[in-house]
Amino acid sequence: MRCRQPGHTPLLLLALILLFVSTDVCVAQSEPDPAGSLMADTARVTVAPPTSVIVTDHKYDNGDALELSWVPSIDDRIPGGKVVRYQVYRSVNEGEYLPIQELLPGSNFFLDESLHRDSVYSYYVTAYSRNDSAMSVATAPVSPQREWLHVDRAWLFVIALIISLAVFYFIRAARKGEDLFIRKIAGLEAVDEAIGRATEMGRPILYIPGILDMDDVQTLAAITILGRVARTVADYEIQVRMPVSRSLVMTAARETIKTAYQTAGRPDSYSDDMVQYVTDEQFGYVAAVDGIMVREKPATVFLLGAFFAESLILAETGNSINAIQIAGTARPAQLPFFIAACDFTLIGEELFAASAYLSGEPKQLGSLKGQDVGKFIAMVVIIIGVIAATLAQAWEVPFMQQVYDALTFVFSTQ
Amino acid sequence: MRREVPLAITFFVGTLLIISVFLPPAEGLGEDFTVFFDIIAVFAFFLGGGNLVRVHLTKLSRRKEDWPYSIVTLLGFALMLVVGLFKLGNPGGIAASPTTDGSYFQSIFDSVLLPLGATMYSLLAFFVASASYRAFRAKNREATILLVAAFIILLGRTPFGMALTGFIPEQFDLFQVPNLAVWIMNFPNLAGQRAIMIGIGLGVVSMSLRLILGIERTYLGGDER
Amino acid sequence: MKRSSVIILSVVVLLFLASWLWKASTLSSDPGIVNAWGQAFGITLAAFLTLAILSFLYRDNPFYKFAEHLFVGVSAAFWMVMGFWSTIVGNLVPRLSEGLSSFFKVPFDRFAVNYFYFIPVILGILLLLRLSRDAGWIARWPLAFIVGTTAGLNFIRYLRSDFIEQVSSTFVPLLVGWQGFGHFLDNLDLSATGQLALTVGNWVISLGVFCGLVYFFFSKAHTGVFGAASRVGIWVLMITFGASFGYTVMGRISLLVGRITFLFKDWLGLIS
Amino acid sequence: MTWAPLVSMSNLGVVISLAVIGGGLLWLLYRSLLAKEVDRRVIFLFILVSVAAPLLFPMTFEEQATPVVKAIFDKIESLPEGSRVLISFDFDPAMAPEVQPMANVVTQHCMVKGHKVIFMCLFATGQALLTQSLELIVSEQFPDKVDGIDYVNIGYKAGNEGVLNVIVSDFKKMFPTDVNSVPYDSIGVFKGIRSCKDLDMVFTIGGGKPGVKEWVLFVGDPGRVPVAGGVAAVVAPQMYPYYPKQLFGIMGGIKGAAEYESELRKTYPQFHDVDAPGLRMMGPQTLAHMVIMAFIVLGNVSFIVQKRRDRRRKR
Repeated sequence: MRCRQPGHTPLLLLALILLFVSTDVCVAQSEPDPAGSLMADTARVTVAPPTSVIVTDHKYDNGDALELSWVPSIDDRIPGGKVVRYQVYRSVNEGEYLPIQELLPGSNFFLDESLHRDSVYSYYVTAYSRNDSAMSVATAPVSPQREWLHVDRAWLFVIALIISLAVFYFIRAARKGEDLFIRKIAGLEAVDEAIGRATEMGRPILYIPGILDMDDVQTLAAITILGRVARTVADYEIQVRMPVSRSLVMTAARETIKTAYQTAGRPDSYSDDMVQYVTDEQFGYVAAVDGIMVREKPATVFLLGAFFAESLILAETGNSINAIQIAGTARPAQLPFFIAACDFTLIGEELFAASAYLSGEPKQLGSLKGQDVGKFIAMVVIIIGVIAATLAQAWEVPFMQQVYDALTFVFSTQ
Repeated sequence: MRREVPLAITFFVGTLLIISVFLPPAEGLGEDFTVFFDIIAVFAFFLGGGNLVRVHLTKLSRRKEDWPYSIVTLLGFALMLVVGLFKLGNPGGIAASPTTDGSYFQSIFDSVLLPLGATMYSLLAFFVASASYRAFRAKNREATILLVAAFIILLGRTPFGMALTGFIPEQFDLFQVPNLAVWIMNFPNLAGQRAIMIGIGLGVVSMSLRLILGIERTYLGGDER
Repeated sequence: MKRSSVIILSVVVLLFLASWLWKASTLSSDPGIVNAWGQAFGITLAAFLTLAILSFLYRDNPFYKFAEHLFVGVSAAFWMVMGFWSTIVGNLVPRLSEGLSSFFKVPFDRFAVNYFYFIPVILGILLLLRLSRDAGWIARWPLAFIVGTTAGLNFIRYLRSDFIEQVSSTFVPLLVGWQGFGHFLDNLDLSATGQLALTVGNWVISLGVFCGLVYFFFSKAHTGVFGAASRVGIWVLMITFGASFGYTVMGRISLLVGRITFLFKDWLGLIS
Repeated sequence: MTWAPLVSMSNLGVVISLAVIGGGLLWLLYRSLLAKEVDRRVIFLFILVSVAAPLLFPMTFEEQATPVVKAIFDKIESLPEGSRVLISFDFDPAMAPEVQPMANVVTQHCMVKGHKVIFMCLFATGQALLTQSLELIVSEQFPDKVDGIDYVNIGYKAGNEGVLNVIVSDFKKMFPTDVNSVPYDSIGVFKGIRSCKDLDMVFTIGGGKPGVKEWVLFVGDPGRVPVAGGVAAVVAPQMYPYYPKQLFGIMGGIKGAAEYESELRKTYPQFHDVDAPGLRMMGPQTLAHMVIMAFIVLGNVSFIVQKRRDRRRKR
């Protein structure tokens, strides 16, 4: 297990700071009076240059960044230092040195980004006092290197791989006919009933896929669920109303409903008018949907996807017309409002599982069992992590500290 | 062809973007593809805008219910489009941002869109009240927990929270309502949020895999049936 | 139109004009204001639209319908214009064409040219084939591209921020500031920042997350011990929902305070 | 006095509107006891009145300071006259409506106690807000306070937490002059002050970055300076882990400011006539909150009555 060691640079800096703090008192005593400092304005304040300027490649990039570090000028002490700023100069392909970045006193590091792999760069750093400056030795010319693998994301890769493999495994197992138990999800059990109610009442179904575009996963989930809902709806003679707030969602939803009607063997019942674009504007869309709700009084309202503040406006209006409402979102901040105002709410993960659940196909259900493996891993890791954190903090058990460090390292987001 | 090509595209693009996270030379792909998406979305405006105009023109020509309002929509749409695309009245001309102060575009935004959006948003104050009245009832154990948690937090935000429980001495001040509210926000609330988020993370991973592998294809060629 | 509606409509129109006139006369007395008539119209219109939306709370009515339809038309065009200028002109043009860049007066950098950006243009055009009856199926290609992009990008994004990060931040010690049992008993109190409150809090976090996850389990029946844990999970979720609901109320009310302040102050001048 | 949360009731409008709301609620309670549901439009009307009335007839509710806010008040109150307090305006115009009242009320308190205050900001856009507060509070309410002797405005310096990193050990290095270019050494407030370590306390307002957290990490902890913070309401829960060790007090949102203003009015009655934006803005919020809570109670009353009745019918 690789644990991170602090480099020497911070230690060195710490030592320097300690040194300066210890000289604090005498500096304070030798502080000149105001008149003296006025005279000092005209006097030359000489300054020593930064030393040991080192340039190294920035790791795990496409060869477009270099790291520059140095030991601050010995006149850059806190407090009472003479250095007022540093200036980094850079030369590209052995050309002229140009100033590229100004830094505060105490700085000892600079990351230079947006470089080109095929050029060579050299640097020097200049320390400035009020009226003097001193430049460091220039570095030898270097090119940024490109790495092919993001080695520090190895653990992210491993975690992604384990969860993916679990999903694959159960999809395969289900395909082979292994019997899988999936518990009932109340909100999804209610879908058929809700559609049936609309049929009985002869009123339309309103389907709202959230207010974000197709680049949000929740919208994608809403569209996949739409496929299942439309498949059921196609069997009945009921109207689907789907106002949307994004043009791409309109196109995708039409494609989805059309396919569902074709599969159900009723391609003629499909019409593009089922899906209607309103506006991209959040509250403009809400105003229009509220209008549709009170004027057409749908029997069933689906609110599935990404919702923001409008969640409660829509759900309360839907409630006022006595519609059955099935809601679902993965935005934790909006869930309370759906819970309060809707009949059924799909909480977070259930929204993403809904399409698979409704399909009833074994391989789709298999993927849900794969997700459970992820949850199991999370639970085990949390138990170990909590125990390790407790023992490491309360009784300072060294082994537990190592376990804790190792776990936080593996579960770190680089 | 009609089904295989789209499935292959989804598989290729999805896999590429997942792998690119681990390959520094390809790391910029994610950003590029996000911009690609934005560009395609603007092309889609032709479909959306066209649909909006068509729906309201049909309503108008067939004299459907509420047809006069369709004139409002169409006029507002045309006006804003012309004013914005030609940057009419923009003090900075074509090079300036369309929302420069003083441009007609920005003026319409300020006196039409801003009040409309803000007022629509403010309807929440009313709906929050009607939802609380109906939903926070002690119907069963779960609903009671919901009610109690909400009530403590609400009470903690008014002077009465402190007035009612301010007498509690410092050693027990966890039970002063404002402190209890903070404790609930910091611990049980956080726990619930985390459980939901961990579930969401897994749900997205699994759904993405189903889409990339073409198991979920309702939006394309539908089921294999 | 019914007679009563005509009367109501004319009253509203008259009130609107009166407000415009009155506002213009009050504003023009302020030397700092340049275009009093224009500003007075803007404020009156904003006030009218505010009231029109609020009237929806009573019931659907012609004024709400007017405001709604205006909102839809104007805002749809607003976002299309913004999309055109910021995405097409701002992001696409400078990457493809120097001529167009100089036409739109956007800065052009030779090194930023990237012909890969023809991909979205082609996909965008394919998407428009949706309008054709025969070639409509090609529109599925750009859709497939978009679905692949969203799935691929969010796979890692959510794995990191919602799974890995939330798991690792749950490694909390079950004994906070532990210095032995005696010390614990000596300092035992129920103050909000005391050892006990924080310790119990961490127990709640770790057990809460654990039971919450049990609730989300799909492939195991929620019975027995498992069922009990899942019930605790629901309770934790209910506290979360109740607390977040209660916490948000204040922010929602302040939105209404903002609108009413606009009406009383900027429009009617009732309060200073 | 635990009760009597109403302080300014002199106004007839206030009395009438409260009577209307209270009477209406009582009538609804009577109907709920008969198991009648309240129509949503009635609820809407109550919300509208409870927000509009306090705006028309200024209505303030006396706030009881919570311990986190009281700690700040007590600290400033207990410091001897002439103590050095630093107030940092770390917010931009977007955050200002929610957090500026806190900055103002703490400034008022420091001025009335006769502390010497150093004003600064870490947000470039905070400069204008700082000037605005100084004019509103110091110039108008404390005209005898002298710039440079009783307070100083050293303004904005770029560098975010880098600025803090320097001033924790040396003020002059970062702020050689104040905003009016008066050199550091001729500013009376700074006499005997080299760095943040010499300050008696720091109060920082702003939940962004850099903000309260950075002050704690870069100044409070390393310099052992007492730091208190004021943040927007949504950020407040994230600050509690630092209380009370690293942050001796926290003010959250308008409510925090209102509590402080209440406390200030209690100790210094002369502030009763001065505008208290926190209390003023809390008026509609508090009233609407209480109306919502009343409706939750009403909902449960009619629910319980209904349930009883159903049970009796079954028998």
